[in-house]
Amino acid sequence: MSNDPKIWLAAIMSLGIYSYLFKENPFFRVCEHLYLGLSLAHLAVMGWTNVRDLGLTPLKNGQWSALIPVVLGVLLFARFIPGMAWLSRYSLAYLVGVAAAVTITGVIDAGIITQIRGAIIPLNSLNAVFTLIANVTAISVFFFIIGSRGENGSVLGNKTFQKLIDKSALVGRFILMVSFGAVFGTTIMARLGLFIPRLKFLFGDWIHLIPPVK
Amino acid sequence: MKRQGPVLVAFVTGVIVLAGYFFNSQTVVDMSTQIVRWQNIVAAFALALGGVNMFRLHGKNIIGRKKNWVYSCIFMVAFVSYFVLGVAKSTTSAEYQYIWQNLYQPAASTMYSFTLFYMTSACWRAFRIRNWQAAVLMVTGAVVLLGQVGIGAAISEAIPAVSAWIIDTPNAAAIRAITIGGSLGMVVMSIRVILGLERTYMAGRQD
Amino acid sequence: MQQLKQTHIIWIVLTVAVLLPLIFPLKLPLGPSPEGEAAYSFIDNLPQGSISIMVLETAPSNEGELWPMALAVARHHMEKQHRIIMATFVPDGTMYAEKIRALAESDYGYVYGKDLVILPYRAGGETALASMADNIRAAYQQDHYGTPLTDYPLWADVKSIKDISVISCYTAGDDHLWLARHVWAKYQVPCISGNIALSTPEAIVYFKNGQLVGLISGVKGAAFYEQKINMPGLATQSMDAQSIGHLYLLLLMIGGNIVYWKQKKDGKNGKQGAKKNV
Amino acid sequence: MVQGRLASLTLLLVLTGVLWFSAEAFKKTGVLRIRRIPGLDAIDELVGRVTEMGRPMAFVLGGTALEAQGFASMRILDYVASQSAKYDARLFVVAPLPEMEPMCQEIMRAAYLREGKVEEYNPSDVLYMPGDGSKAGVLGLYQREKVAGAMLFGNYYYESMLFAEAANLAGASQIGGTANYHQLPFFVASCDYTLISEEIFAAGTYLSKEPTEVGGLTAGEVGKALAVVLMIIGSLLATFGNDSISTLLTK
Repeated sequence: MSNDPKIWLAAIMSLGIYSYLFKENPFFRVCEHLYLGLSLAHLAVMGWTNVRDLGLTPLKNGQWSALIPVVLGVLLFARFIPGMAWLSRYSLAYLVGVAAAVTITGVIDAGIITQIRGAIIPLNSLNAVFTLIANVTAISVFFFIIGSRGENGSVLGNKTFQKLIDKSALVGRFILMVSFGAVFGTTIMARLGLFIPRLKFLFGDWIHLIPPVK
Repeated sequence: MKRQGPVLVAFVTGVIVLAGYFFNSQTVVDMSTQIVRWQNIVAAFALALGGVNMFRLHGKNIIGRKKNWVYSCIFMVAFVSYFVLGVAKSTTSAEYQYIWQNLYQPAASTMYSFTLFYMTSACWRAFRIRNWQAAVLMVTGAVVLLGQVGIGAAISEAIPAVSAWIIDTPNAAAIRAITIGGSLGMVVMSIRVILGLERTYMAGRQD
Repeated sequence: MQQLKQTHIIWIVLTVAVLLPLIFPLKLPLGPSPEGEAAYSFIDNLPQGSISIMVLETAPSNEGELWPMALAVARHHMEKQHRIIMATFVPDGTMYAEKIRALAESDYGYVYGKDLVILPYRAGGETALASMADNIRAAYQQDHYGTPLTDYPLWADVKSIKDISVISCYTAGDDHLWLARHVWAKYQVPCISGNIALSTPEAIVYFKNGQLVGLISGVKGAAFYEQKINMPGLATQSMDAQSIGHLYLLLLMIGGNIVYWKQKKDGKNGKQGAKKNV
Repeated sequence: MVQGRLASLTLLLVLTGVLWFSAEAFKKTGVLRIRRIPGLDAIDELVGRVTEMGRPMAFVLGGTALEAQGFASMRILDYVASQSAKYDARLFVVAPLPEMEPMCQEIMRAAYLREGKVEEYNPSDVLYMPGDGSKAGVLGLYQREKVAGAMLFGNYYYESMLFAEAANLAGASQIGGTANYHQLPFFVASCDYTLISEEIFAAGTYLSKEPTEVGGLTAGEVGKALAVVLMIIGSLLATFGNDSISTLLTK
């Protein structure tokens, strides 16, 4: 067993949190609130460091343009003041406006154009043909208007075409399910990946049951 | 002022950033990078919002001596003292790092490892083959699951091979479809935000 | 109460099943990983002195998967004497960067400022990464410790993102997409994604499109990388436990379904939940 | 013009144009030609089944921030609330964010008002359960109220598995919907019906009939159709050694 107080501290904290799995209890509550306080404080400190380095320091050095983001940032907190809450909309508008434009610049090429280009392949093997069919049918699952036969009639008005879309969407759903299966299978590794290091800490670093890595 | 102003802000910033992406003009590119950089500062302020929210909530608990106010005290002490430590002595100080390494880090990683436990009991109780879609999912899931780890290869060499093919071919096609559809959705939503047609971010009774 | 007891038994068995192979390793095979191989050989072929950026999006919530791979790639860079810049867009990232710095200084004789620099955390996620890509010198003026970056010889060789030989990320989020969008699409700087296994079904498409030059997937990818650089570590050690854990969950799923179908056949199932759907 | 961004700009302009014109067209005609989302039929079926059994149902919203999925989900809630008011099925709503609670209450009240049963609406049926604490709260709700049907919509993370199991313990049927692809497998495996990614937005648009949303949906549809056409023609041409489509896309 370890005699390092650091390890003991971390071990007690871990056990406190795990105790919840058996029953909600005061030990867990203490650890939980401690954790919550620390994590939010850490976020706030990191935010503060950014504000200081990117906003306040330039201001001190006479770069007045830094006033704009600092004011917008302060306005975010206007939502806590009754009657002034609408001021925070300006900051939100700035955040969402920039985020929207950055999203467009990001995904329009990488998420659409390059994806289409990636799907264009010479059909010189069975696998290539299958890939194209899979690509096309999977997209057709999300044809909501072209595939419509709703109460207001169809857009294209051709029965054969609609049957084709229906069939294609059915195959597409199959492809999607195969993909979700793959996601399912890989998720377990992610979840175990969180638990195993905890076990290694508790049974290795703390009580020395697991041999250390060479 | 209360509604048109913010819409204008979103429109102007959005259009400048877009112009900076598509066109070569140095002035526009400079403005665009400046606007994006400012956004990071505003986002840094936003980090504190969660803290302020919880600070108010627990503060009310303590003042009103509500149920479990003792735990709120623990939150307060942890929050305030760690924040002060971080601001006064910086995050690179030994004290700050000590608390991060030995209290925060173990608590956080333990908390997140709960997901495995939930998943394990859900495997036993909730993941059922109810229809053909679930059947397809679970069969491919089982193959990929085994293909991910050594035990799959130990059972049969074919398992990792099939698993890799599933991830490479049908899965890639499906994800590509979802990516194209999702990206189009994001672009369209962003256009609506920039043009001021989507204003849900202004929701709430603030007028 | 009965149900709760059953749940606890399931969990206790899980813990024991995963713990045993950690104490008594089985040494199961690992299998190939072409995308991990691509990442390895790309880094391996970079000349000495190349500058790389490691984007450490690591946090306690995902370090089990991401930290071993970040460590393995960092070691590889150091073996090849590449210069390393570490950046992060999550608040916890710098803590891991400091661990890498400590290792670099103690085991590889790296000098901070000359061979390695830690950039401060930046809020804003995708937009922060985009501003790094667009103009790295404007986006960062000081390092993580508040020293002006112009004081460091390493920074003199970084005029723009195009001076970087490779950018790798270690992420449980969408950084691999952000790199493809803002670094590869705009500036053609090669990118490698180290991501949690769960993101791989998505990231693999970007690898196949050529938007990423390499991909390290979860603990398995990390273990593969550790073996490539001949330094078995955290990931290699946990692979057997992963194997048993996977098997246990699979058995639970099969068992659960057998019970379900049996109940359905006997008509004991309280609800008619198994109706057919489209 | 920056080299290599012509295709992107063209696409962006086309999408904006389609969005605008189809929104205007919808404002004039009011005719919506859209496939009925099968998930909505499943909702009707679930409401019917719950009514027959005389037990309540729960609508659990997911999310860590108020964003697009949350709004689409609340439009679906609007529909579910109407249906349950119509058939006298008791509906519990779980809101994970403080901003969502008043919104959900308003939606519920309006729905009961539409069905002329406003006096039957009980505001305390909308529960605010934030953060990780909520996970246990939902479990308790299912057990206590003997919930027979559960609907999970929104920006879900790992809690999808926990709720799935809880519903199973309570013997409740479930319908799920999210655009987070990493949670979709768990919804498909544990729910009787799942709305997959874009379907929740389409369902939201179908139910809200807001013109610019209809325009957005149409624009997305045009984009997808274009993608399919380019893929097929491009691949056929590439088979015969002609890569003009790929080249066009790099322009």
